[in-house]
Amino acid sequence: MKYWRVPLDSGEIQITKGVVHIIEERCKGCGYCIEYCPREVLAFSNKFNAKGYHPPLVKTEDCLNCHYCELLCPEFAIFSEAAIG
Amino acid sequence: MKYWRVPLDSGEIQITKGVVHIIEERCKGCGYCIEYCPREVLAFSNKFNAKGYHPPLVKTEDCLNCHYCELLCPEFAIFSEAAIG
Amino acid sequence: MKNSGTSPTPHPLEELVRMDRIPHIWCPGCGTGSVFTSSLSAIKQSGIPYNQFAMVSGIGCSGRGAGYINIDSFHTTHGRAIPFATGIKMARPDINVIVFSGDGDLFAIGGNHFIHAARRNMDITVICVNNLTYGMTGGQVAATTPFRAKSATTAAGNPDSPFNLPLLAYASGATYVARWTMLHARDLADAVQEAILRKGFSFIEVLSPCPVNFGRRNREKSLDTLRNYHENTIIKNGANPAELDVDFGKKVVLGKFIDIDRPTCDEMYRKMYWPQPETDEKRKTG
Amino acid sequence: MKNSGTSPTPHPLEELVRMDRIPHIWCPGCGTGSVFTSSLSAIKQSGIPYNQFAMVSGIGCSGRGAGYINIDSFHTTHGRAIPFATGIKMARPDINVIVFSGDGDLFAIGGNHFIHAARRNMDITVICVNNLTYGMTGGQVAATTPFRAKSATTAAGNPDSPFNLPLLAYASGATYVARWTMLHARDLADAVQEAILRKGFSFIEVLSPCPVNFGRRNREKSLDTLRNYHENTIIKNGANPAELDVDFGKKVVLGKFIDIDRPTCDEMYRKMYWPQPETDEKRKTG
Amino acid sequence: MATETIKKEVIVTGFGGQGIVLAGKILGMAAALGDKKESTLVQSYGPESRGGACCAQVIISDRTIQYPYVKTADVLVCMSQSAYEKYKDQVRPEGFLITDKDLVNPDGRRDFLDIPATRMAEELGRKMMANIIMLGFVTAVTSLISEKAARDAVLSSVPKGTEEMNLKAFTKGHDYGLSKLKGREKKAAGQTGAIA
Amino acid sequence: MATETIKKEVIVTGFGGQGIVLAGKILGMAAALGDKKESTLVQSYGPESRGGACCAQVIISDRTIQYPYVKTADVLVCMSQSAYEKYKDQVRPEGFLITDKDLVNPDGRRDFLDIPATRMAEELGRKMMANIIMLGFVTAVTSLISEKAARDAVLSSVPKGTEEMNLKAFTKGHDYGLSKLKGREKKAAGQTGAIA
Amino acid sequence: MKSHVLTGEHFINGDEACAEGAIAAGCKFFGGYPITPATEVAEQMSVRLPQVGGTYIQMEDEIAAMTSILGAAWTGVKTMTATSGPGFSLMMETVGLAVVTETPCVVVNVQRAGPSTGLPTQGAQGDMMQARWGSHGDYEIIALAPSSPQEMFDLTIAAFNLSETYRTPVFIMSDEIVGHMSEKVIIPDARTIKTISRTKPTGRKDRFKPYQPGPNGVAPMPAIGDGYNVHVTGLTHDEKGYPVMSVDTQKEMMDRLLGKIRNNRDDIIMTEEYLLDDADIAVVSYGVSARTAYTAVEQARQNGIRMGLLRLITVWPFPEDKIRALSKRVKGFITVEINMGQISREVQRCAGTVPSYLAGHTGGAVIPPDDVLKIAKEALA
Amino acid sequence: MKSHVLTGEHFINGDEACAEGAIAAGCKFFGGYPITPATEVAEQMSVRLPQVGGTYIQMEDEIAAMTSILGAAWTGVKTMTATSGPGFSLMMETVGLAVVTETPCVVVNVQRAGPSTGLPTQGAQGDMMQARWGSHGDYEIIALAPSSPQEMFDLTIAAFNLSETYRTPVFIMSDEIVGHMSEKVIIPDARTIKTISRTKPTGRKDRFKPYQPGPNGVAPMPAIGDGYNVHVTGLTHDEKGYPVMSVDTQKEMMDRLLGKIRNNRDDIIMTEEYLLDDADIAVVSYGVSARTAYTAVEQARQNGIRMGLLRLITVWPFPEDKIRALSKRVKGFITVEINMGQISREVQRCAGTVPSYLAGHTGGAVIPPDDVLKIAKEALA
Ligand SMILES: Cc1ncc(C[n+]2csc(CCOP(=O)(O)OP(=O)(O)O)c2C)c(N)n1
Ligand SMILES: Cc1ncc(C[n+]2csc(CCOP(=O)(O)OP(=O)(O)O)c2C)c(N)n1
Ligand code: SF4
Ligand code: SF4
Ligand code: SF4
Ligand code: SF4
Ligand code: SF4
Ligand code: SF4
Ligand SMILES: [Mg+2]
Ligand SMILES: [Mg+2]
Repeated sequence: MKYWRVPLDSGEIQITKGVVHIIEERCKGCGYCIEYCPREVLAFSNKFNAKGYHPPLVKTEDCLNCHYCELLCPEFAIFSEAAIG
Repeated sequence: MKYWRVPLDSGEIQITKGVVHIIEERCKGCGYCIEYCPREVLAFSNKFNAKGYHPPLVKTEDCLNCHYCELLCPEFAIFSEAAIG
Repeated sequence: MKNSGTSPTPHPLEELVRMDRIPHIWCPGCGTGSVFTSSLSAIKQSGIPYNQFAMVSGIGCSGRGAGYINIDSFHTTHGRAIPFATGIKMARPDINVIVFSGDGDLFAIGGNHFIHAARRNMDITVICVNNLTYGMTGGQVAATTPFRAKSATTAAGNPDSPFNLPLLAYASGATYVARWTMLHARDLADAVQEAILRKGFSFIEVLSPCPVNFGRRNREKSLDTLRNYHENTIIKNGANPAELDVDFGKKVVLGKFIDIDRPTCDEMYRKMYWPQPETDEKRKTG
Repeated sequence: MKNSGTSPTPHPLEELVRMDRIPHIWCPGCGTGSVFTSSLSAIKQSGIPYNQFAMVSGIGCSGRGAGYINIDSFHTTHGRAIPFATGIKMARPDINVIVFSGDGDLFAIGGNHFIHAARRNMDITVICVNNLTYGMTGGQVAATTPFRAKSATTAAGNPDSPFNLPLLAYASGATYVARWTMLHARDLADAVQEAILRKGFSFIEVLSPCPVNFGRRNREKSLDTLRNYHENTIIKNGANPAELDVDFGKKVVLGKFIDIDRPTCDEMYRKMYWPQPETDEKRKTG
Repeated sequence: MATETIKKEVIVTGFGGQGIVLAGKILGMAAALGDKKESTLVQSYGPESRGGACCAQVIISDRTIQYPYVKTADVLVCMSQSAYEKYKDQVRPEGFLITDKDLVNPDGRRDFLDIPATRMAEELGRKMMANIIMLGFVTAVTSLISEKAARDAVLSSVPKGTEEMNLKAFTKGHDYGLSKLKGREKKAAGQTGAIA
Repeated sequence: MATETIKKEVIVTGFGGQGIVLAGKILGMAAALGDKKESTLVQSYGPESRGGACCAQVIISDRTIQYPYVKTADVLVCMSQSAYEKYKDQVRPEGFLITDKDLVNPDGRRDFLDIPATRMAEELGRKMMANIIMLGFVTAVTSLISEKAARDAVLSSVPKGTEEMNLKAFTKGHDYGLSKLKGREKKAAGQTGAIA
Repeated sequence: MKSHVLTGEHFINGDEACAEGAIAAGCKFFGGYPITPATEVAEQMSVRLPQVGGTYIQMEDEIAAMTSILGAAWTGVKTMTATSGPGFSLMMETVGLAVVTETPCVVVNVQRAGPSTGLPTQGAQGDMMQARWGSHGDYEIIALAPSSPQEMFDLTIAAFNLSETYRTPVFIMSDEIVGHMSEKVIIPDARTIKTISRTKPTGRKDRFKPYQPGPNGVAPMPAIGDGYNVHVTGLTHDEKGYPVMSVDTQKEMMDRLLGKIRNNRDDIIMTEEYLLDDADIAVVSYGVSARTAYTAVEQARQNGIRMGLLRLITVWPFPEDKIRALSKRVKGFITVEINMGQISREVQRCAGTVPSYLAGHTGGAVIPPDDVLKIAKEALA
Repeated sequence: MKSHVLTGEHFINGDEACAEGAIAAGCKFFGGYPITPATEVAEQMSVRLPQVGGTYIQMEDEIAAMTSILGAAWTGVKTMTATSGPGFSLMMETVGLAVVTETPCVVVNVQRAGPSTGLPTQGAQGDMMQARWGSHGDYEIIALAPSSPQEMFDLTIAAFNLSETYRTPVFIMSDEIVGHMSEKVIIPDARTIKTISRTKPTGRKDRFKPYQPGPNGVAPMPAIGDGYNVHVTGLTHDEKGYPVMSVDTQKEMMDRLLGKIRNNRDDIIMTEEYLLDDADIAVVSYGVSARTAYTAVEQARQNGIRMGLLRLITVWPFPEDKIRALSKRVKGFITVEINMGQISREVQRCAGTVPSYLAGHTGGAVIPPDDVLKIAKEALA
């Protein structure tokens, strides 16, 4: 179920290696990026940001730079880039 | 073409003999009753009513009391009744 | 001697007409009077006591309808006949509420109320006199004016396309949708009667000539318009609502298109909000 | 060490966002921000210079959209985004006008403007954040609230049925009609881009959670809603608009339903009313 | 009449649909643009597009006209019986009453001039040009406006394509007026033809 | 304090979504209905449903309250840092500042009483009951309202079905307050426990 | 039948109290459209009306909401809607219809700071002149201004009673502060609440004229279904209700419409006075601002300034005579209101040469009592 | 490029003259909705606009018409709509948006007798106070009242110029009589017609603030597409145009909005005086009624009564100072207007203890000069 987006996008999105950036202070902790990352790259962190939410942390290096979290995040708090190298 | 309504109504409306009444002062001379009477019972008269229109006159005794003129007339100026006898 | 041209008995609909207001304001050849007559005839035929009706109109030539019927009748503001009718219906579900108004009133300024009442399946009967224009203000372009037709504000022709009203009604949730012309006087009367007697939001579009402010600009005398109604229409009950554009170039489709059952707004409200039987009692005394 | 959680480069959409207004007012878990992000992404991808866009919103949580995009943007009155957009489009046909607003704004108070703009095939893109309620005022029943759903003004459930928005859009004359959920972020972005790049009235309904004022009353956390979007939807491009009721009991149909060609309002107006070539010149200086 | 300012007040009245306001407009226009006088036209009408009462009031003066309504007219033109009934007392004793012969039946309490304008228009096949015929007549029998001014005003007021027909109608009315005047002159030599 | 009328002014403030207004409402209700005093509650909030600044102002008095706003409070309750920053100067020198221990970091320029209300609520599994815990605390450490009045007001203000849980939350806060007071009393014997 | 009036003491906000007042007054129909800060009136009515056999319907916009209550009113029931500035603006055309068709109904405006969308969650009193002049054409209107939740309850009942007595829409001009302020509200025993219902006609149905006034200038009003076959129109109409497009009929109709309010001013106008007898400065205020004014008067008296308060409970029709009478003995008027000068203009109009000051501001908060004091000091300096 | 101004002498009615004035002023967009007696403005614009490269669009209602002209105005063009009472009422919410967003546009109200549907084909001046107060919240508005078709032309140009100068909606408060009255209208050579267009910003785009006022209190206004990335909202906003929900921002914004009108009264207010210098009675009038007033003054003078006329060309902002000054030397004011007392109340407000009379009625026809004379005689008796 977690992977439901993959088949849809896999045709269009080149499987690359990515790095995901989190702008923690913007996060409101909805968990959407965590829940719907096709690679389960993300998890809630324990820390609180100033607004009192737990921003996600990057738990694996599997990010494929699909930008899905970037599009889904309601807060402009996360985005991915191609990994250099 | 004048008879176009007959087939539609003939199933429902019993063919009876009717007498058509014209309330001349109400008429605005649109000619609808004249044009669409299935039996061509009506015609424009020469006289003017007070509003300056020519109300219809009854030119034949073929009225079949179909009430169509009664429904069509925008002025409540014409209606039919069953002929007595 | 021919049958007499003068009338010994009153016109059979006089009991339903405020005779002290006749002659009405409608022009010679205006179809509104015909639509009105068919509607009165349906009310009469329905057999329902007249004090169980209310007629509501907006503003426009057709909107004057409420001013001539001799029942409780309301000539409201431009476009607002339907919310007024909604207030009546929801406060007194036993009253048969008929909205009689024009295309401009119901679908230009009043379009939103129409689609919402249809969505709720408000149990009212809406009769729209569609003369393809704003008659009363002198024939400006309306939401029903045919593409390229002339009007007082589209001297070079209407650049926009009109609504397909039955489709709009259907898409909004209307449970009874029909279209006739004023020439189809008996079908129209039957449709109005059927609409009155059934439950739910019923919409009847009636094509009707405005010789003075539409016909004149489009080189159509009223009898020409009626000929169109006769020759260039076709009756197709149950026709696909998507195929009901008014285009006399092709045939204009008439008939009853939609007639479905769905709980009405007042029914559902009572069911969900008045669980106690006592409230029905209360309402009556309220 | 894992990839850094802090950001060395700015978020790629920042150029399109009034960053000095962030954080926005949307609640945690509100889908509006997601719809907004997908829309911005489409604008960026379209390749059209940003000063050839205008965004117009009405009033509501979603209506705040215009306040966050860093292009010419207009936060108007409740329900009136479309006529405002119409004014822009007809006066400056070269501007890409995007309406970003809520279901209450566009279809309750604003319903009439919607159907008329669709009828005219006004060349604008309408993105409706449909959260099934009036979020901003605290979750009252809307014209999109499912039958029997709870709201702040229907404690015992909604007695009315909601609109089928794609059907309504189609019936009104829209030439592009699609539905996605905010979870279908990429399809949504693609649809918005397609709508921007094509001519004509384009309507995109986007289902989106309002966990605070709709979800809470209907025992649905935002992740529950997203699960629904995932599990209980089905993509059927070209589906019959009549079969698009939003009912998560059955599957909710997503996709592009309508994509047809018809001259737009501004095209037809210029064609019929500006026969002289010089007028085009004049307009530019005007 | 010898006031400091020359001021003529006209009421044209009939049914909606008869072109009453247009007749008034042409009158006022002729005075203002052709004869270079001051003139005002005000109108009153009901909600009906056809058949309701309709009235145009024209004032022609050689100085600025402030109050634009006519209390008692110098010339009253009636194109329907009901209009006649309503306005018949709003004409000065020394003023003139002009009627459509077939549509108005004056009570005979005062002198009047009539023309079967509607019938003449029907004969022309243009019932709606009765107003222009009437205008020609009024131009001929009164000194309200000059003929040239009237013709120019007709030309610039009627729909494109109908100019010729309208001028013809005007001429018909005008001729009728001239011959009527002649008849009158014969009857009452010494009275000037121009009546207002 | 020895004015003729006893009047207590309270500000409760935090984020939208924390139940600030409900806390204020229970306070006011307890005073008015339970303790039979006069009380007013006014609120201020922004357009955001969640996360915006939110403030409830309660006045409790033994005579009619006209002007319902609080200039300087006898008791200031802060449930967010930003609220604290905004209102910290609106409390009387002799008044009391009460904070949520985890959410507010006072600048130390004055004495204050704190309770980890949000954390305690999370422990209860009901984060949104932090306000009720805070209310219990406030009831215990101040003389604003009686405990019975407070409990009754909680009961009639919270959604059906959640009464018990809310009372439990109240008790938690109240107990915490009592023990806190005890601790204080020990520290500064001679000061009365009821602080406002 | 058990009473549905919630007799007892409540700690509720003004909006809720307003809804309870409506229920107590016998309101049976509410056409709503949500808007901050009036939404709670609708929400409360949506819960309460079904309990009393009434109907809540949420319409598609404020125009529809306002229109629906007129339709419902003609079925014989008491009806109401509630809104704030933007919605109030939208209702104005229909308000005119209500006035002209003499349809009783109650419209609540819980004012927020405008113009336009303004400050939706913050209070003001900026729609006071709009209440009087917002619809096109001449008319008289009744508007009440509650100063507390208790008055939201009491004056809602009064509004219904006035509305039924005079067959006219009545406005309750509240504000966000009173609407959202909670205080103790005492709801009396249902039997002690005085409610008035419109007079129904009694004579022959065929001769009945729905606009033929009774002794107080108001015509009895039949309900749909009673068999009177009324015709009701927004056009100028005669006593029969028939449209007559004439200046004379217009005058008759307007004289009746204006007269029924103007000639009953004494019955309609409610004011409250506080320490006015010896006052040098008369403070005029209403709604939440009257609470500021009251406080200012107390403070002024403590400062030795002879200030008194005229609180307008009825704002429209404006109590001109009271101001005229006061202008004979005070040295100055200060109107306290959360706007840039609305009712203060009316005070000025009636004050002759006595100076009239405004203690106001652009909205979003109450006027502090100090502002009033400062003006008073300047005025007397 | 050939001018599209119809230079020359015309015999046209007020509505048509208004449309020609709009064309001469450079109007390029008209959002319309038909209503008697304003329809001819729309009809004429529908013909004329395409000839000048402009756009006529008939919207689905007046709210849409009014809103569309705001959208169009932000593209940099001059825009207009025209309506009468019922439509004017419907436009009121959007008028507030125009005021607050400082969007220039011209709104014509050809008044008919209200309230409600009233007498649609008969004139009145019953919407004068509505023009000032019809939208919720505080604001200032500019309203001009033409007395003749020539002024319908001239003042329409003036309205556009004021609207562009002050970035504010301007009302032309005409009436059915002037709208439907035909008279000679002289349209001058296009080059001699003074037209003003809004100031465009010039500085750095990234630092631009769309509500930062220039020297006359008005901010330059960019057009959509100019690259300024403006944000425009009906919420209370700062100079950047960003919503800020605070009392202080509200005050700043409102002070700017009210100030730009109040501080430029001398530029905005146009009046005309006739025989006022030695007058015992000052007649105050505007629009068609000023023609009555003028006639009455002449008749009064013939009767030995020293009466003079103050004609308000600008009705709003109201020329308070003129009335105050006059009140020092006249024995009475008579306001002539086709309503039951609207501008007369303003006169009364500024007249101190000088009596202020109304020569008015309920609408449907002009006021006869005799009425004014009668009042004057009584006043001086
Ligand atoms: C709010 C408002 N706007 C405009 C008008 C003017 N008006 C009166 S009738 C009408 C159009 C009526 O058109 P329709 O409903 O089609 O009726 P018809 O006259 O064609 O029968 C309009 C625009 C009005 N009375 N009120
Ligand atoms: C004329 C008017 N009526 C009512 C309101 C109050 N209001 C503000 S937002 C809103 C509903 C918004 O609903 P929707 O468009 O669905 O947006 P959401 O908040 O759900 O995103 C309402 C009714 C208003 N601002 N103006
Ligand atoms: S871009 Fe985001 S969603 Fe995609 S794999 Fe990387 S972290 Fe997951
Ligand atoms: S989607 Fe955005 S806001 Fe939500 S948890 Fe992820 S980073 Fe935070
Ligand atoms: S009833 Fe009328 S239509 Fe029918 S046959 Fe007789 S005259 Fe003709
Ligand atoms: S249909 Fe009626 S109005 Fe028309 S001609 Fe016949 S009788 Fe006269
Ligand atoms: S104008 Fe047209 S719609 Fe109106 S009455 Fe005349 S013909 Fe009928
Ligand atoms: S109230 Fe609902 S729609 Fe509004 S921001 Fe919050 S979650 Fe989103
Ligand atoms: Mg029509
Ligand atoms: Mg929504």
